[in-house]
Amino acid sequence: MDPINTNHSVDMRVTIGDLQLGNPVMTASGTFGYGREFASLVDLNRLGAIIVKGISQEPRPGNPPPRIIETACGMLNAIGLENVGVERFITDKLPYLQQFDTPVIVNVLGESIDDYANLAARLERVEGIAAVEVNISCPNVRKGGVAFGTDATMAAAVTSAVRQQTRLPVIVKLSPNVTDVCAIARAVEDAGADAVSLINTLLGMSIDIKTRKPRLANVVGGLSGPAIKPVALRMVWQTAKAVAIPVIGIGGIGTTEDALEFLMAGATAVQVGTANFYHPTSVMDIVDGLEQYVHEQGMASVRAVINSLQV
Amino acid sequence: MDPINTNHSVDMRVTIGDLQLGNPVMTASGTFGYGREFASLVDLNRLGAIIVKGISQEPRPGNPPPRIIETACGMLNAIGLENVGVERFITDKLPYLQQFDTPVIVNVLGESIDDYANLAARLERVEGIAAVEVNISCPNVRKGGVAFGTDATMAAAVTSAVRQQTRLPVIVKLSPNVTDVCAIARAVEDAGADAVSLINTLLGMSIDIKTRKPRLANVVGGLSGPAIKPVALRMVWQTAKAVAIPVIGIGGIGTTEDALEFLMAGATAVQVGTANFYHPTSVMDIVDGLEQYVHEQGMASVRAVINSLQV
Amino acid sequence: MTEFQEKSTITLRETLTPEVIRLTLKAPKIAAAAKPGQFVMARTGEGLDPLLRRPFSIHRVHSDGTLAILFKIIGKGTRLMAEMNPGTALSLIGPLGKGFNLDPQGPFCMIGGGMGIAPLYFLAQTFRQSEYRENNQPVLLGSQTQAELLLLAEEFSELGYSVLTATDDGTLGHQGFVTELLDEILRKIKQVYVCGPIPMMRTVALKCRDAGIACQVSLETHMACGLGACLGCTFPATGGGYKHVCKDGPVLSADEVIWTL
Amino acid sequence: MTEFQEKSTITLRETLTPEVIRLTLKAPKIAAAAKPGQFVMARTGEGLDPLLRRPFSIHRVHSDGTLAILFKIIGKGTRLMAEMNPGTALSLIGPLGKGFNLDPQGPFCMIGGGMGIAPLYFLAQTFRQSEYRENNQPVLLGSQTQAELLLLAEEFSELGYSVLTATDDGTLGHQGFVTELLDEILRKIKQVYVCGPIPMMRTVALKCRDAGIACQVSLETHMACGLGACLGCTFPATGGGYKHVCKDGPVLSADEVIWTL
Ligand SMILES: Cc1cc2nc3c(=O)[nH]c(=O)nc-3n(C[C@H](O)[C@H](O)[C@H](O)COP(=O)(O)OP(=O)(O)OC[C@H]3O[C@@H](n4cnc5c(N)ncnc54)[C@H](O)[C@@H]3O)c2cc1C
Ligand SMILES: Cc1cc2nc3c(=O)[nH]c(=O)nc-3n(C[C@H](O)[C@H](O)[C@H](O)COP(=O)(O)OP(=O)(O)OC[C@H]3O[C@@H](n4cnc5c(N)ncnc54)[C@H](O)[C@@H]3O)c2cc1C
Ligand SMILES: Cc1cc2nc3c(=O)[nH]c(=O)nc-3n(C[C@H](O)[C@H](O)[C@H](O)COP(=O)(O)O)c2cc1C
Ligand SMILES: Cc1cc2nc3c(=O)[nH]c(=O)nc-3n(C[C@H](O)[C@H](O)[C@H](O)COP(=O)(O)O)c2cc1C
Ligand code: FES
Ligand code: FES
Repeated sequence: MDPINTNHSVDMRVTIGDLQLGNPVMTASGTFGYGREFASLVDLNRLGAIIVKGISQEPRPGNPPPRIIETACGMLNAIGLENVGVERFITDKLPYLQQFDTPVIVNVLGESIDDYANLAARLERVEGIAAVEVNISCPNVRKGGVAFGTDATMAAAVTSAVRQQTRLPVIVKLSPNVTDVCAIARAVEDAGADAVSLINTLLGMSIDIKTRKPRLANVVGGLSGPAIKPVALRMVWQTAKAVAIPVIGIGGIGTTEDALEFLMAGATAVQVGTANFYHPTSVMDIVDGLEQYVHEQGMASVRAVINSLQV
Repeated sequence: MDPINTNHSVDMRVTIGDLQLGNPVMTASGTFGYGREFASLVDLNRLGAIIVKGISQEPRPGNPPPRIIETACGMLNAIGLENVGVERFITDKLPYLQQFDTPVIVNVLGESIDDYANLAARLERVEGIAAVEVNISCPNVRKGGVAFGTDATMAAAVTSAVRQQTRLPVIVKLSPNVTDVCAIARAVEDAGADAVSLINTLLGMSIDIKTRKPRLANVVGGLSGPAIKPVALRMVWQTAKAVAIPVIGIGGIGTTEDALEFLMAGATAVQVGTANFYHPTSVMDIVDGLEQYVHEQGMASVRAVINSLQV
Repeated sequence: MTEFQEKSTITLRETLTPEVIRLTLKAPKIAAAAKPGQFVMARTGEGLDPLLRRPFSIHRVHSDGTLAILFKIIGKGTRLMAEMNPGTALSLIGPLGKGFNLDPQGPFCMIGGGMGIAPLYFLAQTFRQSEYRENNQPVLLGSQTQAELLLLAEEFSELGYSVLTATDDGTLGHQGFVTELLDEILRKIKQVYVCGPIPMMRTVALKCRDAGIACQVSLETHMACGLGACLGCTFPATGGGYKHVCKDGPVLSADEVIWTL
Repeated sequence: MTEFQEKSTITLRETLTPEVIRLTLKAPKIAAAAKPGQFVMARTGEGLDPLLRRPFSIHRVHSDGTLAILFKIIGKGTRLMAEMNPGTALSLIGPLGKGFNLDPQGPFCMIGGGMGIAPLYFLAQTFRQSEYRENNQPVLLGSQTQAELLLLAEEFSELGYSVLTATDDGTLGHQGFVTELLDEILRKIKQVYVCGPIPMMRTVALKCRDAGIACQVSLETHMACGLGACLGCTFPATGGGYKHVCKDGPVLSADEVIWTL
């Protein structure tokens, strides 16, 4: 599990707000558990950052099964934001991650502005958290998620509430289920976000024609994986032109080529999601691949790739 | 090319406004040319309806190449609405189609409300047109398309303009690139649409990392094919609950199972798009397959499938 | 617990019926670490469709670093795998999950229905090498028809087990449910190991509960990761909430889950 | 024009180089109707990834209802096809497009670069059976290195053509561009047939224009349908607008298109 090209002395650092990352490859929330689940397959020290499963104030049991369904080059999930809650996260999950050099970013979710503010305040008092990613976009929970992420005013309100409670870098994670993602991105930028990450999942559905029932117990779920990559890349490109803060690209990234597309489109960093499931070592392959690309192109740093698209 | 089950006497008819179709399987605009292109592979008489390539008042040369790119289980297109214009459509393309029993639906597009109104008025005076499908959703042309389809007021304005010029059934084709497709659907229903069809393509993008240029000359294009099916199905299901007029399902349909999912979700009919490219006989396979399904289930008519989802 | 990702190579392909295939795969790290009841996640090809890995019980383990999986063709993933020939590479992750409790505390019985038979063979193999190596322990195997059962029944017999079979069509053994064979055995045993369709496992679980006998079930749910990360593989747990089949299972004590599903 | 959709079967697989494969396919309807310069759209597998069919020139046609395609491994579609063995089914649609003008009006020359050689062999075959069956007509073939050229050059020779070769590395024939071989021939001929990379075809097109010689080019563009329906396969046309390569071509007169691309 050693990097293929340890001899490259390539500058892979990127900066998100006050946070400096060793490289631009992170794990997307909800697809890498609390890190430990991948420890025997992935060298956690080699990641740019680890973003953990979305955390709420109280533990949540999540939705009834079935929760996941495969679709053409993608998958639908309706996990229902199952998580251990912020207190158990701090006591049971975080200590393990603190033994690594890799920054830990906590994805937070709530059903009210207060929820978000309280979570931010609670995490502010904890050592070893590098940033907060605010999930305003999860489509699986009826209250909360959808409304915040699809309305610029609400999105801004959540952002300022979190901003007021923490000095940590605040990344706001945007929903793709909107007419104008740039408007939302600008709103959260104005409200004090240090960065935006996108996209979260596209709202989708699947039906079992044998039973004539939805395949997911929750009826609708979030579409992720290679299928959504073109939509994600378009939104990242549009958003990177619309805001001055860093943009983190997410959606269907599984290879070095995918990651390069997002960086060229203007992303400062990327998150790997569904690919962690079907190819758990892809995060490391992408770190190696980017390093090799930067080296081969004779670039001074990976930062030279960012926004290098010629339109 | 005979149907597999000619002996089934199955009632496959469905009704869209005043228009009765022999079966619920149509070809999606822009994916079946003007019909003739498929004549040696598909028995045009067996289709529920043929929807031709979008027509504008004047001929349009379309976008420069490259115009199409394959993506994971999908494709991006930026054809740029190339078409022969309404007059040459009437003189050169329509007569061929009139020799078949199959209803011909004309997909229209414009850059102003007047364009749409004029096209509707022009087609109203022509024999052999069964309905008009109003494309307010094409993402490829900077003016027109995007704005009409993503704003309820504008969408309604186009719909009433067309409505006032024609007694033909008016189908309004909706864009998926919106926060709330139901709001747009209700607006065009109130403005006099006889039916809505959805979804048009999702706006996407792809980058050639070798050249660092967009793969499509137009930079962004429309994503279609199996990749988008879950999103399309979700929108059709939501829309069918939101409006009283028939909903026509489109998006990634390539098999009988796909078509059944859309009918169960509330679609009165379906359109087959990208599948015409990779499997040109799929429209006929789906007609056969639906017939067989209705027969095997002992249903009185295919209409019993519509909206049969148990949530 | 340590999982490995191995690029395994198919060394043997056996066609038990046109629908049931057994693949033997060279995967030395996984084979060495595997315990009965654990599973692997297999990638069914290079492409992105099918996207997700497929879970398969570890069916046999051999001392030459190979392991076998036994599967039925269900959909597109298993169809692709069924067409693979020796020499083909198959990416595996494993061994995954919590296997069977290997201390039955006395006489035991294994019950397998359909492809649920797969993990039981590895369990049977393992008991042969343990203190529970007495002959003629009962093994109940059920399927629709004899074709997919013949070879497997013989293989359990060869290990020294006393095999009883049941088929839906009566072509082999008892005609009817394999669970019907359990009644006479129940009072002689302390522990049941069962894997098969949910209705079958429920029947066995309830019979064991009534008889006060321990029952271990091996569950199936849709899985995206097999690693405990996606939280997709839930099964309702006794006392509220959910078990995650890939981590808490696939083998669970029957009383840990709710059988009303 | 009538197109057919045929489930063809691979009857022969030849490996010209590790990267260049020739498949012979039983597709009697398409083979019977095919004309030189036409192409087929091939589905590369059963799954949805890759989604679109791939276009390939018809390389040879045989009287037993088979045809051959010759291709290089480029991406995932051709990689899948390269692994297919005799007996495998491959869905083909064809024959598609407008082929070569079969009346060269006098002595002619064929020029093929890389896989552009594929359609020229069918053309060469056809001329053998026409009034243009004189021996020693020039055929210029170019590639990076000798490996992919050796067998093909021999096959053209066997048909009675006078083959000149060029390779980038000089391992066979002239070292350099195949277009450099054209100059001495130009004044002896009335028509050029060319297929290969765009820069090569442009060079040939311009030389022919300057020499006042007719030039037919066989173009490549991305194609979704091959049937004239998607309007994706455009090439800028002289005098404005676009040619649709699948319907107006793939063979066009060099002066019908703009070579500044
Ligand atoms: C722990 C575990 C062990 C298993 N062991 C075996 C075994 O030894 N032999 C065997 O034949 N089968 C076994 N299965 C079931 C096997 O995983 C499915 O038959 C297989 O995934 C079907 O894939 P497909 O592509 O052919 O079907 P598709 O229906 O095309 O698959 C679509 C999706 O549904 C999932 N899926 C479909 N059926 C099942 C199922 N029954 N269980 C879980 N996921 C499913 C697939 O993994 C995939 O994500 C096991 C399942 C689990 C969870
Ligand atoms: C009329 C015509 C005839 C052709 N004849 C031959 C032939 O005889 N031998 C041969 O080796 N190649 C031929 N080609 C090129 C061949 O179609 C491509 O090499 C092939 O499609 C690559 O597919 P892939 O999946 O391996 O590559 P990928 O790059 O993975 O393909 C991705 C997409 O791009 C398209 N694409 C990639 N390269 C090309 C290309 N050069 N031309 C058109 N589309 C491309 C693919 O069709 C697919 O849609 C021909 C192309 C055309 C248009
Ligand atoms: C099973 C699953 C669980 C997820 N859970 C979360 C979550 O808790 N919080 C969040 O912000 N995003 C969550 N996501 C969204 C991903 O982080 C990511 O934005 C999305 O999947 C798109 O990226 P991908 O295509 O690479 O998977 C989840 C996605 C999946 C597939
Ligand atoms: C190449 C191409 C051209 C299209 N042209 C049009 C068009 O002219 N008018 C229109 O309303 N939709 C057009 N569409 C959209 C399709 O009609 C359809 O809504 C979309 O492709 C989704 O369906 P599918 O996934 O089955 O392809 C086009 C789609 C493709 C792929
Ligand atoms: S399969 Fe992902 S958590 Fe169990
Ligand atoms: S490839 Fe579709 S029109 Fe030419």
